[in-house]
Amino acid sequence: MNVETLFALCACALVGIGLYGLIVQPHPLRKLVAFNIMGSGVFVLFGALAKRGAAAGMAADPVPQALLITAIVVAFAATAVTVAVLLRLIESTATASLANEPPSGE
Amino acid sequence: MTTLLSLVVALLLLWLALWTVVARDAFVAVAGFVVYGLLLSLVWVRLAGIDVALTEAAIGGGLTGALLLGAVGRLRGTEAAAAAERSGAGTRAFAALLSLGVTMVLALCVLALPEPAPTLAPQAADNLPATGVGNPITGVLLAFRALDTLLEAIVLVIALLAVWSLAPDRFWGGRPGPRYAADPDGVLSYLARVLPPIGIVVGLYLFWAGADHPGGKFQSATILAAMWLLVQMAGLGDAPRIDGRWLRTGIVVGPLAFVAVGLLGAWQAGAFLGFADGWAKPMIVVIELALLPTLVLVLALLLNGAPARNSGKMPAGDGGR
Amino acid sequence: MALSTGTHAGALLAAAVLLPFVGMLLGVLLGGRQVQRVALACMPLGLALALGITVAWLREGQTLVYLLGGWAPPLGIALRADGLAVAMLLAVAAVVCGIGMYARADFATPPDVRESRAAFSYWLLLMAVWGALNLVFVSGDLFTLYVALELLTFAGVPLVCLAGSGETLRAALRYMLFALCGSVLYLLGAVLLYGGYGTLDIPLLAGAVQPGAIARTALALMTAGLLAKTALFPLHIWLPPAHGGAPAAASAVLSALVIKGSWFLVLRLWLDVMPGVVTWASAQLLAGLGATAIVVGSVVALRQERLKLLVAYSTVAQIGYLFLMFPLAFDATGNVLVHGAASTGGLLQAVSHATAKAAMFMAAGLVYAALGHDRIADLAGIARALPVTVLAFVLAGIALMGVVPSGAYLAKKLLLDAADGSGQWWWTIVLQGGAAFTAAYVVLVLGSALRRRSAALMQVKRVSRLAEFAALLLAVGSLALALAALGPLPGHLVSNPLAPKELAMTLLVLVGGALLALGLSRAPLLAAPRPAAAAPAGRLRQAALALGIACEQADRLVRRWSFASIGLLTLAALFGALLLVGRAT
Amino acid sequence: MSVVLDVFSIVAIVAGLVFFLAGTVGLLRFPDAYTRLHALTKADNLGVALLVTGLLPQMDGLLAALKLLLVWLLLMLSSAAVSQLIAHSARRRECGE
Repeated sequence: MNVETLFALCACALVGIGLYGLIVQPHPLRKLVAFNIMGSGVFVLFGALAKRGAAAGMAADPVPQALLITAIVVAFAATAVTVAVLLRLIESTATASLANEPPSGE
Repeated sequence: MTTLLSLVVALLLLWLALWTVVARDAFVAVAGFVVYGLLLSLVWVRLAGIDVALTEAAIGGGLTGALLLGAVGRLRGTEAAAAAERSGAGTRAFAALLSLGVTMVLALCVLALPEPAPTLAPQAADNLPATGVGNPITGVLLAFRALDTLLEAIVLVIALLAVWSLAPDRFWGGRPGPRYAADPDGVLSYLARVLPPIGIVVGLYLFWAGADHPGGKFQSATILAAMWLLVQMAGLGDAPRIDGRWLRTGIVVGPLAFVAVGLLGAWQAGAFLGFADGWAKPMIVVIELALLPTLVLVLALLLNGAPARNSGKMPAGDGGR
Repeated sequence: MALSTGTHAGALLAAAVLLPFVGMLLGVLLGGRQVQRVALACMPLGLALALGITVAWLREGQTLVYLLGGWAPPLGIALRADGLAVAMLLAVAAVVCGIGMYARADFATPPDVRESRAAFSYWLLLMAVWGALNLVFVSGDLFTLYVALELLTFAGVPLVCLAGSGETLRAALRYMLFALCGSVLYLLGAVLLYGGYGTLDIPLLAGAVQPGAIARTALALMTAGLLAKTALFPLHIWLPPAHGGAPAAASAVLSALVIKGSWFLVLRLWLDVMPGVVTWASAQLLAGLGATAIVVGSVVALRQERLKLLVAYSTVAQIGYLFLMFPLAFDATGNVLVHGAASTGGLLQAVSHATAKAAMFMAAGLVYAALGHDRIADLAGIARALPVTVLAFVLAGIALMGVVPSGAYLAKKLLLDAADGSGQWWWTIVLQGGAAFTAAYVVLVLGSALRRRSAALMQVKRVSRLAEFAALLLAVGSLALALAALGPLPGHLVSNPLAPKELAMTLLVLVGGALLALGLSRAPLLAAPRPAAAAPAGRLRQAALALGIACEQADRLVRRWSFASIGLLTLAALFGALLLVGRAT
Repeated sequence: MSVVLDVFSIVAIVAGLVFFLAGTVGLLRFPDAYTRLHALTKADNLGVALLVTGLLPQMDGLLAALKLLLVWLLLMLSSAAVSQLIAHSARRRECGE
């Protein structure tokens, strides 16, 4: 098995792991970490595809790699916004619950 | 040998990801994620993506990790309450099954990918000389798909507006985060004096190298932003007021200059974001130069968070700075 | 470089995308009171641009294309505007202008401060939403579309919690996390498509895609992800609290505009990227979710005590309506999804919904501002106090019902014809039933608003005439969409609204709506139920109440995070399975 | 000559790895924050030093070698600063409890 297939398969597993965390971890921050892992899985998959596309004297297809840089920055922006909302929620309600009905005592 | 090494890296990556997702404690999970980000950079090196590796290490691992670590410190016992909402064993099993299913289907798709792989590398190689840059990724980012890069800068500005909009009304126009007290003899302020000159040189080097070698504005901006944050955390400088005129100018100069260069292209070359013959390289340099302050400011301010204090003065009617 | 940059008027597309973003950047730069001025100045300009694009499109009679930087796909990015995009560009520009008029009063910078958080954020985020939507409509590249979707989310989330209360913050956080989940799935699909076909350009992909493992997986993942962002039942986890709790001017943006972005992308994927991969069964599933959304959303809407929540839940129902077009656009003989009467109907439905829903949220916001509350039971006398507002609400309701010649009427007609033509009679029932449900909550609100009040109505605040006028304008605009029949649509669709058959249908829908309102509303609609009709009606009412409670519980269940996220993956799996096996008609 | 240099590199790098291993074992096995830090900083600094020394002969060109030295310096600086900060915060937490 070559490097790109290996990491492509690894990426598929990362997506699955991230998804699992997004579903079962109750705390929003943990969901956010899981989202980042899932996102990185997608990125690695794209990176492996770029490596597969090595041609014309280039070690990898530069288009996906350029898109990846954009995607990593967008994911960072998403994380920043989510953390800001979460911290504000904690500040104003002292909970971080995502439940429909706010926990008692509010 | 190389495949073996890749295999070890892949397994380690999976193990860390799993550990991070199932860890009991949020702090442990975030710490795991930071290590995971570093390991990921190694994966990018193995996948021949030095530029991506640098971006991943700087932004994916570094800044995201710092952001999450900062958040963990401010959870204030919400973790215990969240633990009570933990889903039952049945839900977890079902979730695991579904996630496994997604992985399986994706793996099947990976194995069904066409041979030879479709690629745009030859086209990029053919058109790269027209852009005058040597690094094909810079060529894609600033010529072929310049729109994406413009949008990316706009995404960051919008994310910053989103973060700022979360401030309590009374702190609007104030400064984000706590004011760190300087400890003149502390190791942090020592570091904040020694490191920034080196960091600025390294950052500018990465910026300059980006045209022809791996590197570029993002990696450079991250290092510069980190230096600024270090100075803030050491208490040697304060976070800026968010209504400062220079700050606002710095935030928008990048995308606005980008649009201006694009319009110049529309006039000279007949296409928005196009370059007339011989103008590509200088125009790309102009865009990158203008984007650098925007990226440094926005990345640092996104880490700083929403305004949370007024530094003494009320924002009302005092005309900003 | 001698560059070909596409069709003649293509540059207008780039201008339409850039204008709101440049306005936003200038707003950040100038700050203070200038923010609002810049935003308001952009609105007529943007509307003019949209009109210019429409004219150019009509004149050229073909899709407008613009190659950015002169680089042709697959290496470069092209902006394209077909009929769908042009219609949406125009509708969004009009709605943004209406919302701008409305929000001038609510989001003015107070006189005693240089710059206020709410005003600064609102106007800039509105510009951001607008630019992102324009980008969604004209971008011809799947990755650029991903960035546009994220832009839309980052601008939409803070609008949800602009008021800053704990409940809206929680809603915003749910929205953000769920939307992120959706966009990663979308990106995953796009990545797979690149791996399979080496391009992200929509026409190039459309020419290359074969129904195989990669295309099916990509379509299933992308569809599920986009449905999460659109908040189609059962993935509406974040919508009701978010839209119900945000300030009215923000709710109008969220409900009328933001969700249209991801809906439009589903349309693009199914109609333009992979029409040949789509199967009959998967289209049925999509519309089936829509039908469920109509029933559950409407029933729960009827059980709300607050006007804004009623409108928010009616949005859940209306989103369902937007997905009914997919099986009707399916050409069973060719096994492809085609542009035709059904897709036109769906588009018209979206445009009418955008205008009417914005008007409805505005009217609800005005009622709230005037009374200091929006309890439906205590609306008596409001029709006399705020006649223009109540008129706007009712007209918007009529526009949504699709009874008289309104935009939605034409849309419904097109969809009904398509249902008849393809023999899918069950969608006829859903289409008519949906109209009756819409009638029900208009009747419910009107019934309360028209009641006479014994004491004088206490108004806590005078509402802005301009805002009332804006709401009315959008509602009338939604009705006036019927004029589309005079232009691009075939004229035979407009039958005489006073013809006996049409009149009977209208009446039927209204009576059905009134009965639904009577049966399902939480509090009895009539103050004193007639004792004569008590016995049989009582049992019916019991059954209706049981249905209402069941729907409420179902809604609460599916809006739990674990359920919703599992639902998201299950839907992706279902779509995948139906794309695989559902090739029988 | 090159064989000698290669052998030198291999020996130095392997020795460096041994120190890393020792540091990691210390991190995992030692009882509290201070001893763990002790193990980590001492062993890892030595490990890095050996790695860099081992890699130096393999660099092509003076500039690359200088870059490597810079990396080493920065690593030393940051690890020293960070370990002191960790010790500080551990101490503050102890006093607080």
